[in-house]
Amino acid sequence: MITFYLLLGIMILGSIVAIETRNILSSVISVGIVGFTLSILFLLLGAPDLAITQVVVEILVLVILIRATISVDNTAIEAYRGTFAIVSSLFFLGLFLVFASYAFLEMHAFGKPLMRTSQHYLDKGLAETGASNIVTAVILDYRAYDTLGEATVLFVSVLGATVILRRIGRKRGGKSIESTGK
Amino acid sequence: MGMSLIVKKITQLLIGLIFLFGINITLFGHLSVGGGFAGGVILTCGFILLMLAFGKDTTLGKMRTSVARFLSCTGALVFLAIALLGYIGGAFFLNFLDPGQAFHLHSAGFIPFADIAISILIVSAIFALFVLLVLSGRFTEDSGKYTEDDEL
Amino acid sequence: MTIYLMCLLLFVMGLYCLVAKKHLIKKIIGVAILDYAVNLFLILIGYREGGAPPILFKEMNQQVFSQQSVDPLPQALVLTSIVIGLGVLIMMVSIALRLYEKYKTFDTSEISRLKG
Amino acid sequence: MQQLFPLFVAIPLGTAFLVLFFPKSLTRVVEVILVISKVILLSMVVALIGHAPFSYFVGKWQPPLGITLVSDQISTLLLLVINIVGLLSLLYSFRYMEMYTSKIRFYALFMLMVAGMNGVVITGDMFNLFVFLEIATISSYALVGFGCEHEELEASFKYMILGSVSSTFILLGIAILYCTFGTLNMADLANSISVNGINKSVLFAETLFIMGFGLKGAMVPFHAWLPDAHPSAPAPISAMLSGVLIKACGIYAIIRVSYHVIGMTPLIHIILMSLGMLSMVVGVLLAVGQWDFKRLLAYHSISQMGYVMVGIGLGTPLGILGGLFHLVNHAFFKSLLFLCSGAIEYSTGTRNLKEMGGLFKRMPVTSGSCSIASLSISGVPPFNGFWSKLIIIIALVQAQYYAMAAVTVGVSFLTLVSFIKVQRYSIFGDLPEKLKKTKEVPVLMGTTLVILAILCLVTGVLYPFFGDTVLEMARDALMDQQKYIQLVLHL
Repeated sequence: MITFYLLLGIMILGSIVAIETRNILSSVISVGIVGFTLSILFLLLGAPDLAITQVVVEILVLVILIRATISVDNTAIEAYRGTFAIVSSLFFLGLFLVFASYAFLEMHAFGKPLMRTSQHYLDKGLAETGASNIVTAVILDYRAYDTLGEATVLFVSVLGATVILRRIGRKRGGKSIESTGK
Repeated sequence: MGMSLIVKKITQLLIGLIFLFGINITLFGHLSVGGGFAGGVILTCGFILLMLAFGKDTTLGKMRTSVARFLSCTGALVFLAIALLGYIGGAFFLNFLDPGQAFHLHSAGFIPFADIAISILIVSAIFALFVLLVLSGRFTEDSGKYTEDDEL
Repeated sequence: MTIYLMCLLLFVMGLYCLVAKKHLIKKIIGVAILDYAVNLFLILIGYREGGAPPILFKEMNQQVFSQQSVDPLPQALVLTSIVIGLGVLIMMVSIALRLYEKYKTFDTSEISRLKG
Repeated sequence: MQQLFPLFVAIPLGTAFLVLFFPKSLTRVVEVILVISKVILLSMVVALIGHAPFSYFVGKWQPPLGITLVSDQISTLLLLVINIVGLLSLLYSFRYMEMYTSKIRFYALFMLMVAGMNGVVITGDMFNLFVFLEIATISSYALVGFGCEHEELEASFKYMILGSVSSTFILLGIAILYCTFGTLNMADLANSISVNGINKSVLFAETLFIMGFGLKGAMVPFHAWLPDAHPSAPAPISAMLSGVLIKACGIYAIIRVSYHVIGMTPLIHIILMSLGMLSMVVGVLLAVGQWDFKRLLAYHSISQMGYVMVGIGLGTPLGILGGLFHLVNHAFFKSLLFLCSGAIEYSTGTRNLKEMGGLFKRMPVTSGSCSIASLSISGVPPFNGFWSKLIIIIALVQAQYYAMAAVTVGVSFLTLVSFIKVQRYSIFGDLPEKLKKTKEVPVLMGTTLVILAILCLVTGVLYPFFGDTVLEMARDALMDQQKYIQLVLHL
């Protein structure tokens, strides 16, 4: 049990570094640390499927993010929001945590899930779908419609990214219609 | 074009294994750890490694972006077609094939086919995106000219 | 209970990053941290003591398996959520790169033609 | 019909994947395919009207196990609005989008957005709702930045950050509900909650949902993205976003979750009403000072969504009826207004009201429909906006919220002032020298404007003919939580 706390602590430390470092490249690498720690945590929490997906997705994310940062102007940005904005946002975030802790009091304890519907998947999943990996049975048979949506999300985002990255958006010599109104 | 000799040599040694691993993860998704998404992303990472090590031209010789564009739409359409084929059994997304014998590769009805379709979609879509994002020559000074053809 | 709160602390840190930082890549990182936190939370609520993965092998006993395995449903949800997160991140990076191309900076205080 | 229900998602998805195969030279063929698929969708919706409510089990998995699709009168109402506005925006975009490059990918993204919204509306499962919400919003991020100019990319990025935050809030809420009740099916959740009562974790989840869906629907404390994102998009997309997306992803999701899943308590009524009141007042106050036509319309969207939220949050039968009616009306007149602003931009090349004037002589069709829409939104009889606002105000008076009724009337007056300004500066007045050569928009664009204008008039005048079949049944379905549970679970 202590391992979970330890790994979660590493994740929190990694995110603090990622958020507060001035150099963007170090910040991106710290996010990588958080992601890989998350995948170890997934493995220990009994989710090897997710661990492997998280590792490969994290590699891809790191490659893309480093690509975005490495050849561009990498100077740190000094500008902060005003102190008042920071303090008030911290206040609201703290309030959020307090409410959350009240809500968590009524949820079941860690390590004892309710398993109201999912016990059926574990009991009958192999017999009903023929897949011995119950997670696959859930994502591609019981809830395959979700997976259709998920594949579509990826398709949409890649299509959207290619649309955004095209060089010329408008015809008519590419001049934009200024949004005026001052 | 590409990286140093050491990187190229190691990539040559590893790339087959990476592709095999990706295909294995995809095909055995219903039996052990993995599935279409993880396998697809592993295959994509293989292509990305190829591209980083050998440069754009070698990789695009293996998979052109127009092919990637075609394949990603095909993958998505195949998955949708699997969903619609469920109407043979009487409902959308019904697992219309026989579950088969447990723990065998050919089992679990349409699940392996859906995995393959997803894998194709992921590989081709992210590959095309990566070509566009990294080697289009607009954000870096290094290589290549960007044409309308290269878009997905 | 404590571990849930620690997980929410991660969530809140992601929100703080979005509110306080003015760098586009930092904002993307904030969204990534938010995603990590929610994914972890989903897996934590499905954890069962012992932590056996929900994958059957030939020699396993079905009864023992269904008494020990963790909840498979949150894992399916998180798998979907990871891929959605990847998609959103791809879009964000491409928009950020385009913005850099147009404005030659990642600083949001300089990217402010719109009045909000 | 019952068997074909999932096709509401499958047809637009399939069309979107299919059209990407076509090269640029076959754009005409693509347009024909798109129109055919949209017409099929619309006829399916029409066949659904009057059909008894039913639930559809995807893959024949019984409710708590698999995903359930639910067709009741509310989803039929939303499907009707989405597909009418979708078809007309699509027809409009054939000519309008010639200003932009890569039309085919635009059409694909458009169809994916429609698929996402249809999916949100027909689903009966919390996580499935989240997934389709993401499809709709991610394609809208791309469409907002479609022009690839400075402002558009900036608006898209801002929209995207806030949209991702709202998605994580929603997912966290779903996680908490799953943790507490062990199921994701909406009806099953509703059943568990009505048996166990609302405890603190459910309230926390509801707060997260209101924040998340409120961000998607641009309720006032969370509205910052809308006035940037909606004007930046191409005009048909602005019409879809303002006319449909904020309703399907914001308002519809809030009312479905609050009324059917969690169940209304006095506290939730007050929260929803105050959110609506705030949006109504702040939106209209910010709109009055605007000179950019589309930006002004975007602020009015916030304000009009406030009316819907007040009506829905009030919770009396009349209030809900007014809210739903205003939702439909707003879809028609706001999309018409955005399309008109797009038409004016197409012909004159400007969005600034100060540079326009006297367009009535040059563009009679556009100006006429724009006037009708302005009269509708400011609540002038006999157009549709008047009736729905009247119903909401009567409902407020009946429930003895006199101050709120007075504020509602005041906001309506300010809306009228704001649109008189629009009319004065764009349509009437003197024609500036620059715009002497302005021509009317192409026939197809003009036709869609006229159809929407006729719809604005018809929904107002002919209310007795469709009100009881569509709107009142939707209201009854919304108010009966037990019936919804019965529909899915067959207890």
